[in-house]
Amino acid sequence: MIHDKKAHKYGMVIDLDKCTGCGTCAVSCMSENNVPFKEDESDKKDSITWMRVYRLTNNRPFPDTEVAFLPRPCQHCGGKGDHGHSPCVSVCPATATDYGYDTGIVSQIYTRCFGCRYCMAACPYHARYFNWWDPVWPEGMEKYLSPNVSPRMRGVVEKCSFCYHRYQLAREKAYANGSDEIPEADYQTACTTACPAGAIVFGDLNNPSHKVHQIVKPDPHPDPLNPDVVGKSRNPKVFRLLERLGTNPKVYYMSEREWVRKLGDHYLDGEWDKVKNVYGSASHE
Amino acid sequence: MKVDRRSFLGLGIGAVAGIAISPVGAKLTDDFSIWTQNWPWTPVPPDGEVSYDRTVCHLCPGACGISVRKIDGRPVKIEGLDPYPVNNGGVCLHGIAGLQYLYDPSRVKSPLKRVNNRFVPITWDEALTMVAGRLGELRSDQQPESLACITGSGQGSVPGLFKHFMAAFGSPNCLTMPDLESWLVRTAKTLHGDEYTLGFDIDNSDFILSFGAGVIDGWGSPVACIQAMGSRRQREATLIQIEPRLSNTAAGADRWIPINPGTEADLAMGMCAVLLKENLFDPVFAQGFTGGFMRFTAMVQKEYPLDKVAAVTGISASDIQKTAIAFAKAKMPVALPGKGRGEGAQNLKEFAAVHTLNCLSGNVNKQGGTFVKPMPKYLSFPDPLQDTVALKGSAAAPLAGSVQELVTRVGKSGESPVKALMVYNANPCFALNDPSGVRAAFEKIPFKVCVTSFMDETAMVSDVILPVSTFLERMEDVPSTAGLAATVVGLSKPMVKPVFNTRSPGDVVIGMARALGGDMAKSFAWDSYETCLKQVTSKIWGPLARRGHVVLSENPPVGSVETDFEFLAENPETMKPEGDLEFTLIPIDNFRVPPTVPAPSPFAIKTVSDRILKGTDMFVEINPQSAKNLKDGGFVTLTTSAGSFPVRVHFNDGIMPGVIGMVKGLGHMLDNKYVSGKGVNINALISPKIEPVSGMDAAFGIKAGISKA
Amino acid sequence: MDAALIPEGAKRCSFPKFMLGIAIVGAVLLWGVYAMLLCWFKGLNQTNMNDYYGFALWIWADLAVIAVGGGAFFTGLLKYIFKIDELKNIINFAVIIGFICYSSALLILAIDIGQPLRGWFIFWHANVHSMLTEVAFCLSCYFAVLTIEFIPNILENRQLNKVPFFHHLAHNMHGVMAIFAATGAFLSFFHQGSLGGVAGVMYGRPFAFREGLLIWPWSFFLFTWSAAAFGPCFTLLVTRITETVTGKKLVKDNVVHLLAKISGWMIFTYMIAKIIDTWYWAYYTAPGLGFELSHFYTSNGFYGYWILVAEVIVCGVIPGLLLINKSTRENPTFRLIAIVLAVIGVCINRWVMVLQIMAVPVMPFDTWALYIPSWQEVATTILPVAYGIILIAVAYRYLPVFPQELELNRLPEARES
Amino acid sequence: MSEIENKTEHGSMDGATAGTAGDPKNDTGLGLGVIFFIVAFLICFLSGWLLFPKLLYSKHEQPFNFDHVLHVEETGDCESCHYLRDDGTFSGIPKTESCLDCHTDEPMGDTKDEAIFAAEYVAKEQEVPWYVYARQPDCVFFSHAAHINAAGMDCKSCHGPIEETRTSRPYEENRLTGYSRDIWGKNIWGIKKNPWDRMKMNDCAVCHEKETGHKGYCFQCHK
Repeated sequence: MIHDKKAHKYGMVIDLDKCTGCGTCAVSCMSENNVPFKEDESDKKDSITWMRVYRLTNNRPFPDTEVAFLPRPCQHCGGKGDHGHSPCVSVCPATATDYGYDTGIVSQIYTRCFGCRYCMAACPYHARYFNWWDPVWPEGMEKYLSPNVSPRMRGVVEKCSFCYHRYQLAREKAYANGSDEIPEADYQTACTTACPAGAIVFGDLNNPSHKVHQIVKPDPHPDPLNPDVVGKSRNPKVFRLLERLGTNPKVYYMSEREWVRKLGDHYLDGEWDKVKNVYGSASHE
Repeated sequence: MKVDRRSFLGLGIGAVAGIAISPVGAKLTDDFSIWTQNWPWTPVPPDGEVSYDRTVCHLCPGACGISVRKIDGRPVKIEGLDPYPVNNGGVCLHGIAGLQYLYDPSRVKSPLKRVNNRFVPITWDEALTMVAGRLGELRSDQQPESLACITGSGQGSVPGLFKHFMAAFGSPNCLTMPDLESWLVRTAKTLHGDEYTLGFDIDNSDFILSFGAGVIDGWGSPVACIQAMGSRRQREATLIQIEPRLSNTAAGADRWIPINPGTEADLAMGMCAVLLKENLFDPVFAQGFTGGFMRFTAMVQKEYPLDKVAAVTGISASDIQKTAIAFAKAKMPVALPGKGRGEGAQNLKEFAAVHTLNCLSGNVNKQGGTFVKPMPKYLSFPDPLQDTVALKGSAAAPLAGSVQELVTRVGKSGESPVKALMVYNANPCFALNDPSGVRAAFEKIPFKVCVTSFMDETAMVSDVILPVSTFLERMEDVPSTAGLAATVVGLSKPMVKPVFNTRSPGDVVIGMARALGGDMAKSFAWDSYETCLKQVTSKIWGPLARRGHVVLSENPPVGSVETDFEFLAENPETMKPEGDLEFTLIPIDNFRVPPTVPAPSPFAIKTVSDRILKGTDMFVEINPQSAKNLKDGGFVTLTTSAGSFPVRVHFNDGIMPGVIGMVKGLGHMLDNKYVSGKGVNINALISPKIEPVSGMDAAFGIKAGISKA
Repeated sequence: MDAALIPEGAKRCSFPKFMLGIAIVGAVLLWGVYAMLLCWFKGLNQTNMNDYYGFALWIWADLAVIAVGGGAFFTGLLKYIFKIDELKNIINFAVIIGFICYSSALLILAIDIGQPLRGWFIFWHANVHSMLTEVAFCLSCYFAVLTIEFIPNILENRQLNKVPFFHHLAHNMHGVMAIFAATGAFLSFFHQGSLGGVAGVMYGRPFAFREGLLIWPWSFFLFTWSAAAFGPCFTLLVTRITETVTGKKLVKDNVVHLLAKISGWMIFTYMIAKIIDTWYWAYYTAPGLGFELSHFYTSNGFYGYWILVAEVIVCGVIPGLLLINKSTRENPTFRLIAIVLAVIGVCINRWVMVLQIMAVPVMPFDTWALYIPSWQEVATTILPVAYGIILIAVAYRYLPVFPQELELNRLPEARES
Repeated sequence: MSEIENKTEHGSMDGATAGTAGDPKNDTGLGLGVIFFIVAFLICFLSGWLLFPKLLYSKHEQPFNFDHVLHVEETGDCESCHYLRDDGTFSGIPKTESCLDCHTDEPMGDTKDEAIFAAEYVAKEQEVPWYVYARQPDCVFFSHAAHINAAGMDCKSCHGPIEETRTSRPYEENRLTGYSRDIWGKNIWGIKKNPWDRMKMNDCAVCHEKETGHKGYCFQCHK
């Protein structure tokens, strides 16, 4: 069933001009996915936040300073050439994470993971988090835990799953309705539905009727300048994080502000001016 | 026969061989692997049937509709309710974290009384009897007016019950904490007379001139505001943000105009002067201008000439002129008062001056404009039965016009004029400026009852704590206030049975009144709060219970409103930060840190940036240009006339040189390790300063010094 | 007291003196064991690792001990396959050092993983695409090979050798050792390489990423090469230390010179390859991804160009040249300097290929992440050193590790160690 | 070979003879060794097969017997009690409330089991703490809808002929893992005669591979 159907490719586009940095996506994610918390969460390098909101600045002095916020879930990389060899998946020694070719979603199986953390080393987005502690909820608070996501134990890696359990439930619902199609509205991640600014759009990048496809207009052809890169956006305002590495994330970002778009990747002196108006890959064939 | 080495060898090999071809090895290997995958201390949440239930969030004045996902009746997730007239599916982090408040470690689990500085659990009957005994003494001593009451918000049937209680008891001293709504009501009262409040239709406005209002930083009804801002670009509406610091709102605005802290009122007056000079005010709306308009016009022209305002505010004269003209020429302009969240210490002059801009623009009671709307009147309490004691007490002059004034008065007096105090849904010992002064004043009050869900700073200094259910455990009407164009009354319903031995606050008030007996009990003849709620909301109860919410005054007020300029024409003094130190310390309202009640949830604290809080260290923002010999991240001592605290500096280019910004709402001291002891409460660094014309604390910021620790 | 166990004719220090030494080192070992137990029972929160430093001191220690333990496979390769017979005089010791290094590496790995009881999933549910899987398999197999190589030496203990079975076993094992040496060399080529591959395949980390041949990044080959080059230096260094501690000459100079010469040429050729690799990476690979070289070596408080110079020039090219040149190679002081520099060099290389990778910010708005290990990490890293010293001491005392010992110390000795 | 080794080769010959086999006097030793071997082998072999499974699993009786035959006769099918909810999730074992569609706190029949149900659970408004034979661990997401609706499978394929049972067999729990014995299977060697005999991950994978051509990705069945 997986192969004889057209595969989905779930992805996201986040409008950084709408994002207010309020943090609702992060909390919605924690609440949805049974993410624990501990006494001190101010060390952001050991604080599990599947969805983390970064603060970007244009580094100009007062009063020309500008600020933007960038929410960063797992990028669900397709890997070089979008063949499914994500940086993290290919390195996991115990097959505790895999690339779902039917959805494009990168999994993480807590009961399989034994905590070598190679995937974390391989991920340039710091989207993967390690359970340095056993999660402990204050007395009684474990009553709010959701049965749809299994709580983790100490010593394993976890990360954003694009709320895969919502896909599972949407699929069950579709089956119960005798359908094979999952309507766009039936599978939305917790951050998407929570965002009060409506900055996040989620859906199937392969499905032209989905809003995310319409915004991103992913180019199916490899970038002629860098054949590892597939699925560049044909929308001039849309970019991906560290696109040049060839990780092929399925999370796209959108901004009217040039300095924000430029902060999505590294450019040598002068390179940005050459590429800033080049978008998609077919456009300069 | 001799048992030798070889026999043992045989024994050993036999045993190994026997085990080897039995299933023990394979099975134990597999089981061992499974054993290491399921540790007994990792919780396994029980599965079950999914259901969704709707209610209303009361964590802030926003009053969003929320949907609670339950598994076999057990709430597991809060989401935004769609459709709902306030938030249309949106929700904020605090609402989502609402479930954490249910099981918060600092919840009060049963009624408590203080014995030798420790709290001892008592039964509800004991607690109510004790409260009634102490309060009854005041009435039998013929001084019911010495009971004071502080509530968080003034709206809704529960604050209504407290007012009802105070009236029946015979005390005029019922005060509310200074939230945005209370400022708006005061502003409306000053300019338009009693029984009005203000609302802003930022959803439809095409030009929003914000005098520091953190439209996406928690001002007003936060989710509704963020949604309005989310659609702003599509609507091509302009947002101009005037404040000393590049807040998130400023960062998202079309233009950020930095202004010297504390001079917003002067700027608004200056802009009024520009509009009046250029004749850019709406003549039709001006027909409603009554007292003092001419005097006001003359005064602003004289006292607020452009160059003077430019010098005071630090904004160039041309910017002021251009902005004022752009505002006046916009189709649907709105000027927003209320710095940050718009609550706490603000000042009436600024609110009035900013709202005067709205009045001059004439975009009042129109779509995309400012609404001068009558106070919601959906509640109808029966008149309280007042005996002679009550009548006499009620007639006494109120002790103060604001909570801060009351605290100051008690603090200064030898023997407290307040003999007993009830606090509900408020945490003045944390949220007011100079909290240690507030605590000292409270210590003078012989008897304090705290009606609260959490053991917060105010509960800790109380004599009796009456624990109330959280918003997810109780039924209550929740009117949206917070500057929305239309008032929405939502009905919150219990999503789960009370987790602890708590009661709904309405039942607590009724219980207290009944325990007092006599006419007090007769004034509270309801058998429960639910009956009371149905009766007092009888005008809207039907649709409220059926739909879960009612939108009041679907038809907004139309036409000109009488506007009185007397107050501003007197040119009251602008409330500037006090002191003569080098820097100005201003509070920052950060969306992720709720400012007052309840304290932040563990999730909310988790999202706080490490440039605000690191471990227990508090950061303050400072512009690197004025940092001199300080190091980014270094430890410093921050000193004001009110106190001195060790903090760390965070270099932020987005704050005016000379200004120090500090996030408000941290530094709680609660029995909750996830929240407590983190950072510094900025209020402890600010001494209150009463604005004479309003009686309110107007100390938004204060002069401060900073030195290497 | 334990005279019956000491190889015949060999002089050893008195038993109490020996035990005193063991006790001192043993105390350090126990400290390490305590830290290890803390990590196992309380979890990895005992370390200063974090989500930016998933790999840290331990992985460096792993890579470093395996690199310096490379002397075992390379010496074995030279002795048994290339039939350089002089090396039989140092091969026992090389094997012991290798055994210590590899057992330490496995122990550190067992501490380093979050769920140690599930560690075997790496074999059970292996992902063949992962370099770490290759490492785990080859490492374990090679450790088995090293154990097999070590056994004959153990069986040569005076008492054990009296048992005819052990005697014959030892004899026969020596006979087939070439097969194991070949297997070991083969396995080592792979796991040394895959340890290099661990970093090289991380194409999300431009500081680590290297192009390569088929599935193997260049770092794969560089790691194998460097282990072969620097491993013998470590063998020589430990031999030298053992000689100093025991006060005896244990290996003849010609053997030392030979191994030093081979090592010197290996280092020299490795450095050429390394310089080409670094140059290619700095001028093509990284800029192709938008990174200036300066991105990796500036704007932080620790990692500067100095580390590149230290690794490549001071601790790479210089020891290589010192060991190639006959006069400096045969001068004990210069040789010692070269050997020490070389060992430091390979350790710096492994440090850079683990910790600097973690430190370099990749997202343009991210910042450098520096890290200081916790005492538990330091203690568990010193633990293998203490264990190694004890094992060498015991082996030296009771086993005929150095075949030339008796010959070199035949004269009526005045000294005692 | 080292010189030391060469030396010891000569010195140890006398010791070697003692253990050499072939001394006819020691024949009984061999016989005894064989007997010891056989005895040890049998003990271990039999305990491995017979005693070990007994020790490994603890038995729990269900709160009371449930007669599936009777209920199927009354309701006609499985789905009346074990159904897919509207949202596609599976209802599992009915709650007491659902039983009250037919039952009351007065027993309908005269079995002891129904009396227990009525008195202990219906009257006291309690849920019956059934042991679930087919319970998968928390990390597993199993979609009944996918198997029933999409793949058209019947209950029996995985659960066996449960509708033919008149009594509830004891629930056996693995002392080490806490899993139901049904997961590994009744057969201690793990041999499968029927498709429902074992329900480990590999059994899912084998069937998926056969039916869909692919074992499935992790997240298809894990959460």
